[in-house]
Amino acid sequence: MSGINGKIRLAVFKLTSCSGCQQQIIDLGELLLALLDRVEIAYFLEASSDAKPGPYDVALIEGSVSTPHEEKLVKNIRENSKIVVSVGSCATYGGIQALRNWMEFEEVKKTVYEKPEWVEALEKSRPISDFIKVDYAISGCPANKLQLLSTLKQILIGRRAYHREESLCQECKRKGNVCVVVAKGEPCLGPIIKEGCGALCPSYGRGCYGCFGPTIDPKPDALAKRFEDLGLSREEVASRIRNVTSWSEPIRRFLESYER
Amino acid sequence: MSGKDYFEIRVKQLARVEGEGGVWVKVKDGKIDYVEVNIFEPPRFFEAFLKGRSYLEAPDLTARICGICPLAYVMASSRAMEKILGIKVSDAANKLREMAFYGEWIESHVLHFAFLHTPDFLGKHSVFEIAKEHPQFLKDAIAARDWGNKVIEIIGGRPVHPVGFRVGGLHRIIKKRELEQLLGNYDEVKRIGRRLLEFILQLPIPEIRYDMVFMSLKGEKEYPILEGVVANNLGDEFPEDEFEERIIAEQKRYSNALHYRLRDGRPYITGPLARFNLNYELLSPEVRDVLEEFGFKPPLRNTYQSIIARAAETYHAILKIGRLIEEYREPSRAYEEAEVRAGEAVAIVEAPRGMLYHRYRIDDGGRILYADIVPPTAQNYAAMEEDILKVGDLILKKPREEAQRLVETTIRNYDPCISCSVHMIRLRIIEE
Amino acid sequence: MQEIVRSKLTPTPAEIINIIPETPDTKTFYFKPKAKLEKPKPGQFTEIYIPGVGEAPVSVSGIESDGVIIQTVRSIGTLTEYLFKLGRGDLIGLRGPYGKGWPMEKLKDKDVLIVGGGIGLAPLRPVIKEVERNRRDYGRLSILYGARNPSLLLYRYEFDEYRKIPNSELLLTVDRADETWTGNVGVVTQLIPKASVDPRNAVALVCGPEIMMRFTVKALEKQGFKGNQIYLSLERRMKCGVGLCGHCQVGPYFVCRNGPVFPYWMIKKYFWVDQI
Amino acid sequence: MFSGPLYSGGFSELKRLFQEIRDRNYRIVGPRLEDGVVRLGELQSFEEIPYGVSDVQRPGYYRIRVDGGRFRTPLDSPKQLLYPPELTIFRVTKDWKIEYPSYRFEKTALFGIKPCDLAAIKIMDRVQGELGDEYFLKMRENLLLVVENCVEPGENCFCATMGTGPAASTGFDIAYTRLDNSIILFQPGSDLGADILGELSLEPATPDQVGAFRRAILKAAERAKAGFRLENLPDILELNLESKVYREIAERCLGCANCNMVCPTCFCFDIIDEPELDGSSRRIRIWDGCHSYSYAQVAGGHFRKDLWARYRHSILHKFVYWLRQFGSFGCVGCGRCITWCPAGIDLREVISKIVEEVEERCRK
Ligand SMILES: Cc1cc2nc3c(=O)[nH]c(=O)nc-3n(C[C@H](O)[C@H](O)[C@H](O)COP(=O)(O)OP(=O)(O)OC[C@H]3O[C@@H](n4cnc5c(N)ncnc54)[C@H](O)[C@@H]3O)c2cc1C
Ligand code: SF4
Ligand code: SF4
Ligand code: SF4
Repeated sequence: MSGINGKIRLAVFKLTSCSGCQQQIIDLGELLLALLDRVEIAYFLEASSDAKPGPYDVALIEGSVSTPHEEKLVKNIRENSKIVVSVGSCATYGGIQALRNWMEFEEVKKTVYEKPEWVEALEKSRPISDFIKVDYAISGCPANKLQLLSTLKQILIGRRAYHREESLCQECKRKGNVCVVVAKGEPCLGPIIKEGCGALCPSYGRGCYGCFGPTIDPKPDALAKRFEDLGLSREEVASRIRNVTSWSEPIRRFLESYER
Repeated sequence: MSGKDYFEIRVKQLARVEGEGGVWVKVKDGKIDYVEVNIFEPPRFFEAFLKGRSYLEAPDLTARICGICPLAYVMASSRAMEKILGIKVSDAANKLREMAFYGEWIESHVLHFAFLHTPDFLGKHSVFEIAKEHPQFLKDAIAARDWGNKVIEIIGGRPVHPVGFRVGGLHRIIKKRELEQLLGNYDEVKRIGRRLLEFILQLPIPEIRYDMVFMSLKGEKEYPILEGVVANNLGDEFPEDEFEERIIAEQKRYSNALHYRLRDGRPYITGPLARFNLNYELLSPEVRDVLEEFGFKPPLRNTYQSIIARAAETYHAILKIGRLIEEYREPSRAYEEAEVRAGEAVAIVEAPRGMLYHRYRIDDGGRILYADIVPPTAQNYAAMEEDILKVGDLILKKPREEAQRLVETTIRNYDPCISCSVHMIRLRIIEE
Repeated sequence: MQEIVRSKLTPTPAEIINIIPETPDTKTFYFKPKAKLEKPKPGQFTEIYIPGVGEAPVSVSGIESDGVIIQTVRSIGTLTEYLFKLGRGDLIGLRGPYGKGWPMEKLKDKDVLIVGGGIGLAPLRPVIKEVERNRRDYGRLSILYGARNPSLLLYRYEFDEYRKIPNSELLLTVDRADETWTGNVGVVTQLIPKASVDPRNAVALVCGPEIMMRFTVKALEKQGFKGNQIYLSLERRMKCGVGLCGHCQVGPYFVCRNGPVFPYWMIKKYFWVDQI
Repeated sequence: MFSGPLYSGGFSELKRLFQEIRDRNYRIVGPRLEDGVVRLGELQSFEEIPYGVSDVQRPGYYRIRVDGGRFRTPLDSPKQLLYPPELTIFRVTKDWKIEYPSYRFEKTALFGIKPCDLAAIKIMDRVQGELGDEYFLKMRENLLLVVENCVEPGENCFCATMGTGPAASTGFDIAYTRLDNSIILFQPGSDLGADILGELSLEPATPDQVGAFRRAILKAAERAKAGFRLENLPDILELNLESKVYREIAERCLGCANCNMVCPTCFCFDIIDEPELDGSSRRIRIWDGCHSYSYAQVAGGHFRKDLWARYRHSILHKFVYWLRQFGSFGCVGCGRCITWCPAGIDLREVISKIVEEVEERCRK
């Protein structure tokens, strides 16, 4: 590829987010150093003030698009990068800040700002794929650092990056967890959420709240019915399902019809 | 730099800080005339969408305000909810919270002082450039962060947005044997903590002296982290519930974050430097020994020295976690519960960057009616601007490029966490 | 007791010794295995493996006496795309050959009707070559081959050779013609009535997209072909190739182990059931 | 069901059996109470086995009670041990050297597993066959099987229908039956089993005890029944491939594949190829299941895009295809897929309904 010594030129960008996904890159620790043998970090503002201009081989984008500025920025990144990867549930689904998408925006602004008119923000927080073509999407709030690394490794050898996107339940069972729905009667989003986090929540005895986003073929209606059987009101069911990845296509569609 | 003309220093986008911000300095007649720390990190409206959610969700949701210090949010929101409901958290759960929180201090502090800040003092762009000259330092930094992260991971599942904590305690009982994994190479970890501190103490840190107001929690017997009274170096001490009465907030047109000051208009500093100066005696003796060996004692008088406070607190955290693990006894219940009732409460914890204030009101169904969050970085903006004015001479003596760098470094002294800071509510408007 | 576990699913390295571009998205690869593999039979397949990339079942489209295995691959996913980036001298891994091939012994003295669609001609090519080699063992050979458009026809450079095989015919068709095309236009099933084989004494070998095979079976039955005169090569998702990973089931059969070639009567019951 | 000699003893003999197996240097894996469920795990002492603890297993429901009762199938099946959820197959270096992993294989006794799980092991033996998974075969070589017959099946058990329980007849080393807390009947099933039992100086069971045993097992068999019968079941299911029951159940099914994962006989796996930074790469095998969306997906197409079709496949595989593939049903009636289905779908009911549909149709 195009960087120094045939290294790939990597850029890391931040949009609306908490920086937790960039943190995953730094958290790679020793593995990050190993990665640096193969990758030139051309742009990574949080880690380096040496910001080199594009074009980049791979752009990792953290965060959702929620301001007019970011809308321009992502388009610019796309033009300057061969491969664009959306990293984390903000970039991939709109993130936790998309919870505001379900509310009246003027109200939202007024709740938080005395001078709402000074605030420049789009009405909705949206995934970057709403604006540009994304080559690979890694979800998670935050993204799993090993999955992120694995994606980079796959890109490095020049293959299509792929990860299983079956239900969290599969990962949960592989790990040998006790199902919280069955053994405790606790609602868990695992059946409609994709694997990748290591089935963390059930490992800690609680239900998944969906931070990795929906599987390819999720069945939120069936899950909602089940939650109702467990004694949740419709309002509670909707609230459970409307969480970190609520603005993903299938969950959004479900909520819109469920609450009608 | 010549005197009379008018010019500007613009840092369009700050690097090596968390989040999106810039600085604008106007110089007129050889003096810094105007400083603006410009926060364009987009607002995320947490206080709005928290409304109507269950009090139980506050820790998981607010954690996502910041990927560097999520646990601080978990702790503050949990403690506020526990105050509302009158829940007394078990000693074991408190110990686990402290361990994990100290883990976060390590992770966050080392990230800042080793990866983001040290390059400034060595004239480099990034830690990657330091790697060649100081391989041991980088190795130690990585190992210390890994260990801090591991502490959080064992107790909470993952370092960023951990899942193991909840209002009332933790989601599951952590076995002592799980924690003991951390002690496998503990002696080496302690040595690493010490080496890192020693390295920082030998950096060429600018010497300037001026008066500042520090504010932090103050511990009674222990260095403050989860709770304490609020104190400052003006001699005030007051409970956390009075915090709001002591400060004012302003919304600026150029910033998506609020600026906080004391009621009398003076800026104040919160964070490691403030904690260090107000609680020095409570730092582990091992830490004080190293500091004093190198001739440092409180008060540290300038914000460039905040890096020392961070390294000292890192070593302290490592020592503290070891002690907590030893003292830890598995509880019989992972968390305490109480009847849900309406109410309102405030909690302040010491995030790595300083005091983090949460206030909630909930209804009798446990739904959040109102949330107000004051992150440490927002409290520091006024001080940052003031700081640049104060070190003005130093800045203006430098060539342009270095001056810009010094401005950046000055901001970096605060380890600003910009994502955290874009929260505002209740304020006084300053039109510019 | 610490023991090494040697998987039977271990590939043998093989060198790419030749590549022939066929269509815009298809190439024929010549692989020379570093250790001798069992000689494949027409209709069998191997698992092509690239370290760190993946593995895919691909039919053998040619067999050479010196152990070289010829396979024709369409670039469509992870492994196949990657394979297309490789060149002569590069190493890949091969496992196999696996599966039951075409029923060559049942073709003796029979008319052979070959019906191929698109990439589906690949596993049928060794049959053509075998009939050509031992011409007298078989009756009339009729090759019906269709593709979506002329540029997608495989082995065009060999068509003259096919035509020259005594007592045989090659009928081509495309769904959509271009300016160079003067032949038939339409689906391959339309060629079936034109094939000059004797349905009472013929065996039909069919490979192509599932939908094409359904129509072909109908058309063949109309010509009087019986369930035991029609053979189909099926496709399913496949991971192991030896009946352990479970993915390739069609009814009670594992496509990898019991197939990929099935007599129609055997799978008839499932063949028409939606999403079985 | 009732063959071979029976010997009588009590709890202390059972404990001595445990000890005897330990003394013969077996690692013992058996039921233990952990995280609020009974699951298989390594046992250091006999006392870890939770006698006097019962489980309530209903569709999508599991709770433990300390009430002096009995527990049924643990969460984990022997599959967990024999066919681990994730396993590295090999590593290939940059220059194409293949390195195989090594694993620890110890003599292991499965102590107190249920007859249905024993039957599942026997099914897996056949599934793995001669091409089988090396790891499985090595684990299997080292296995001592001690089975506890069931006299109190649970609500989700239907081993009697599947012909796998409530008492084991062959394939074990030792079987025992707890008639009550004072009388336990032991039964050797292999030379090794007989040899081990020989150390316990047991008495042959009295005719009364044998009678009580028969009655207990017959009574248990009455309870461990599904609402359908195996007779002609494969044919009936094949007669009703288009049953609307599949579509109905897909409205409730979550497609999560929990049923595949917990099933002691489900064997499907996926393979992951992971490139490493040093130029090597790993092949990893992990559990997969036919409820997975990607299970029947191919490049450019999908053979079972709809969940009802995936659900149907799982039923047909267990109750029709398996028979022709491996000579037995693919279900042993352990009830795990019913208990651990987060949607609480009851496989028995689904099958009964499909059968009813056919009967209905025939009546018309
Ligand atoms: C018996 C048999 C013979 C075949 N012969 C040929 C041939 O001669 N030429 C040719 O180009 N293609 C052939 N195919 C199809 C070929 O296997 C797929 O195109 C290939 O697996 C796609 O792999 P991929 O990694 O590029 O695609 P991806 O979509 O990335 O697939 C990932 C994995 O899914 C599985 N998979 C995906 N698609 C298929 C599929 N269609 N069939 C089986 N498994 C699949 C494989 O395990 C594959 O590695 C054959 C398939 C079978 C079953
Ligand atoms: S705990 Fe959640 S993720 Fe795990 S099996 Fe149950 S429903 Fe699925
Ligand atoms: S279990 Fe669900 S909510 Fe929890 S970490 Fe995993 S994906 Fe996120
Ligand atoms: S299908 Fe269900 S009842 Fe049958 S063996 Fe599998 S898990 Fe047990």
